[in-house]
Amino acid sequence: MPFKLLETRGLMAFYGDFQALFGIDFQIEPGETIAVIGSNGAGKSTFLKSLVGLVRTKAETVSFDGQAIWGKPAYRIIAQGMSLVPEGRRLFPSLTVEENLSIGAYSRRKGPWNLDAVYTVFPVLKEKRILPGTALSGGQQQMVALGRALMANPKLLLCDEISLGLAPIVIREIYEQLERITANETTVILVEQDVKQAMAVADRVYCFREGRVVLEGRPSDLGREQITKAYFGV
Amino acid sequence: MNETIRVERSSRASRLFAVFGFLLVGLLVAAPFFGNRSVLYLLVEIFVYIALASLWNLLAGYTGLVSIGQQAFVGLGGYSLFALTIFTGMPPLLAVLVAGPIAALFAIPTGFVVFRFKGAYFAIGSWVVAEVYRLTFAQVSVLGGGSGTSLPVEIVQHIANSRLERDSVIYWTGLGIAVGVLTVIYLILRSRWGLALTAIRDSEAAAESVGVDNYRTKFLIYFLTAGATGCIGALISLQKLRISPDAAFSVNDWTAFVIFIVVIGGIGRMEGPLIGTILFFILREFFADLGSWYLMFLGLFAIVMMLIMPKGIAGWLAERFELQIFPLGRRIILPRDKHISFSQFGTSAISKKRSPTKITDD
Amino acid sequence: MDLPATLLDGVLLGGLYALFAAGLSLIFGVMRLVNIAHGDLILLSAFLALTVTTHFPIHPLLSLLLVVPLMAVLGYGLQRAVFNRTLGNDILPPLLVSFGLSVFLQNALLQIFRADSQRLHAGPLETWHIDLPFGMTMGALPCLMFIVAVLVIGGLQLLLFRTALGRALRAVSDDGQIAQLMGINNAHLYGVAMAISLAVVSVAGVFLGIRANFDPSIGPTRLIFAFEAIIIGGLGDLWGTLAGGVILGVAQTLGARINPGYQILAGHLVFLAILTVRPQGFFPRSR
Amino acid sequence: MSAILQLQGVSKRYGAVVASDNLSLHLNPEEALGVIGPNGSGKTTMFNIITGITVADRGQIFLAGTEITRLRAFERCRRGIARSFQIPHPFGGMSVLENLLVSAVFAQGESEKKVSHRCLEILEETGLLEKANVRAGSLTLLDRKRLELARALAANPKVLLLDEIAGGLTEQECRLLVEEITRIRSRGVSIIWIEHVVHALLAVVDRLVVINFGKKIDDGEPRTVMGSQAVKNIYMGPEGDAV
Repeated sequence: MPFKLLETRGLMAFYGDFQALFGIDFQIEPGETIAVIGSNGAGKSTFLKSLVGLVRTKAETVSFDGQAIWGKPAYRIIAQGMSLVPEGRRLFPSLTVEENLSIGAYSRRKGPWNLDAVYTVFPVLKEKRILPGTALSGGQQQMVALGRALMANPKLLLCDEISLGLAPIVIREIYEQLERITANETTVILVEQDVKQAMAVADRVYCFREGRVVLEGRPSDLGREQITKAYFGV
Repeated sequence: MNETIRVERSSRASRLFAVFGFLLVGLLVAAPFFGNRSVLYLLVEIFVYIALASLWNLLAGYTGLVSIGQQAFVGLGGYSLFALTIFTGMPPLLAVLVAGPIAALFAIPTGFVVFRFKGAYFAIGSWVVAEVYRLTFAQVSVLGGGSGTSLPVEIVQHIANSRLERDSVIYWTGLGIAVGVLTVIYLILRSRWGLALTAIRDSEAAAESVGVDNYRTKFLIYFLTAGATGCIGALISLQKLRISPDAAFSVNDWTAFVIFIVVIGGIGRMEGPLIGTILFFILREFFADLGSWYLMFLGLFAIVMMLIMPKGIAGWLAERFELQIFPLGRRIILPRDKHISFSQFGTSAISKKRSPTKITDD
Repeated sequence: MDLPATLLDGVLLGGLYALFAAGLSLIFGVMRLVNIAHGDLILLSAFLALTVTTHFPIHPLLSLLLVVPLMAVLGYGLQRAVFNRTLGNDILPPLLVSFGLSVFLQNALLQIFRADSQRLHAGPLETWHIDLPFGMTMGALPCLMFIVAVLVIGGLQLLLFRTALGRALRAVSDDGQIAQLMGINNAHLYGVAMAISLAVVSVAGVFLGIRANFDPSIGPTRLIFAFEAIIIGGLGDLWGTLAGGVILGVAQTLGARINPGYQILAGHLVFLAILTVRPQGFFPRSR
Repeated sequence: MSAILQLQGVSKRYGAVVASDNLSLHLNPEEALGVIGPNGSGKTTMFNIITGITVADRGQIFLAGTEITRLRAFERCRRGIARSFQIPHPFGGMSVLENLLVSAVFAQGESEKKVSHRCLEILEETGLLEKANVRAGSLTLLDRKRLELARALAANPKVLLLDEIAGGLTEQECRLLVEEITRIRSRGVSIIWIEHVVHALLAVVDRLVVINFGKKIDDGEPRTVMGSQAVKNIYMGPEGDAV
């Protein structure tokens, strides 16, 4: 059995007193890129937030890099090498672009990523580094959010709907950069509403519906008919 | 099918309490005939705090207006009574009632200022305005300035000739105001205005978009509460026969204790202030002579309650035992089975168990 | 009425009010917490300094070496044990808890130090005067207070905008949930913010103790001055808070010149006037 | 001015982000208008501007011929505009029935007795009757979305604004929702419906509008609009075969 960078069994998540996830079994090996697809409200974002400890969860096991992380606070899980690009980017308004990037490295994990490395991948950010984070266009803000997550030198990068609200050409550019980023053995979980885009980059696909995994497999093995049925449940 | 469904406003428990309530009030009315002077004085203090706590609960618990400045209207009411009786010779008991509208008039400019604040800033802003009133009345030498003044003897005589009669008249006024305030609040909360207030408290944006005029409703409640608080202030100063800026506008007596009472008793429920007041006076009777130790304990007790029991005793009782003295909610009574008509069944409410439905949320 | 001298006194007094306000402004900026016990904590530090200077024959300002760390540790403990539990979007829990704390502190101080007013003796510092052109003079103490206020606010600005800790504090203030994604331990950071706030409060407390008599009951009025300075100066902008303190100081000294009883009232009236004209004050938060 | 609701040149910016860009739109009496567009394209802002929660920088809004641009949110509601929030805003401390009563009493200016019967009917139509006494704060997300629709209906509106109420529904629940909205239309209510679940939308609406970056890109017969190139490249979704 190859080493699993991340494995969850029976993961359940709650918002207040109603349940959002109903027992998710998921695993990912180092270097793999997995796409999680599903319609609005299927529990995709909740899954990512559960992994980093931002949502109340119950589970049989949640192990990351060989250690149990269930119930740990977010800052401990982040320090262990997990990083999330949040839905809607959510840069810090009172911080400049460069400050938004540097705060990504707050947990000071060693690795290839620093300000210069991010500026080489996203050169446009270097010119705009003293501007407030939120004064940039949607696409540029997405680059900052991605760069900020990379600055933590994560073993596992979680991306939540990075194509949201962006023009198609910008989405293509972001995904090209993502491909270059994941070339050097970074493991990525990609939550994406845009199924075609997700299938193009993923080694494996999980389809969520109403808080459950309804389909899992390699993109090549799954027919479009099967995905649409899983996606809509009809 | 649904014509057979009845919207029920009161439950068996609340009807029971209503009967008990009437009996209690009847007993209280008779109190002066057998209670001694200090018992009457204590009972008036209890009426005062029940009314003040219920009014503050209406503001903060139901409308979301957390004010630390209601002592402004207690003071305004008190000074209105003194001014009316001394300068216009108005009979003191009438002055108590007239003091209310006067305090309410002051609430208009005050409200215009403090409503520019939101949330925690509204709390401190209202405190500053109360301080302005306190300092202003300290400069009014004709009403005793900083050290305050006493009610002239002839006015005191005007209440009633013998001391016992005076105590009884003040007692009945206090009882009347307390019962009146509770009744008016109950009627407000049971009316459409009760719906509007709790809607504003729960979500201002949603309330405005379903037709509630937030600003005017909040201002109206602020205005009415100020008036009622003014009446109580007048009663307090009449009972004490003395008034001074620091006593009339005291943040500790008329706001700190009131907030502790409402929060420990249970904020956002009409039962809260009642339970809180009774508990507060029990503590005071036993521990008050410990002086600052008692106040230290009260401060700590409020902190602990807020941390472990934010809904207060009334909230805990409501959740554990479904206890509701004041029937303010609306419940529908469903026929137990769809095809059997309702009339065959008594007031059996639908089962309370929460079915674990599946949901998705992104 | 000698206007220039009054204005000068007012400006220098404004330094003390800015010191009162800086601590409160910091924790409101970082975690939207309004600490009703802020004034009583200022007094606590004055009484701590009093205890230190009665046991050890040192100058009250020197006692800060002991009082500041003590208050910082108290601040961190208070935040972690009590206030962190009350944070959320409902304003009542933190308001009520700090209200309870205020009543507790006032009566604890009353129990220990009785109600009589006390004074921290700063020796010659209290009487030195500096001669200025046009025959005006300036007290050394008020001048020192103003300088320290500017240094403290300057230091806080440096901390907030030039250091990693400051960056983290601003991030937590902007978006507490996303700050956790950066690996920030919000509970710890809130503790640090309260520690810094109470450190600043202890400097204000000692100056308060040196400048005038104090007793356990004057806490709330200091809280109100701090609050007024913040609102006049505009939310969350520390230089604005300094300006707010100065405006309040000048208003009060002008009021006191007209009639001693009008001092605090004048401050309140100027505050209310400014508020009704410009709800967000002169220096709205830059963000 | 035959339209029941008219937006003319409505614009709104939040700093660098353009939420609404010279948007003009009309809704005819008893018409159902669908609105699609990617997330963050300014659809919900349009609803906030129509209902008065947000004030537009420029532009005017007319309801049945009279201008309502300067009216406050509660006045617009009382004139017959009701909306469901995309992110549900229940009155958490009150029961489901009481949530509806607030809307019915204040939007229509009627006494509680007169309207409570109608509220019960609406609860039954939207499948919430069993939960009428439940505290709204403890409802599941799906029930909260149902409550948004029910509360809007309780206002007995002329114009009903629906914001993504089909998201997360099963096929069966979707079909029930479509039936319910068709029933509402038959009672003469005009509807604007923002929705991602395109097949539910197409089963109801007469006209479809596409909005992206705050601009109206397309407005016409639903099938032709769905087939247009503009929609194709916005919706690089599952080849639109979900249609």
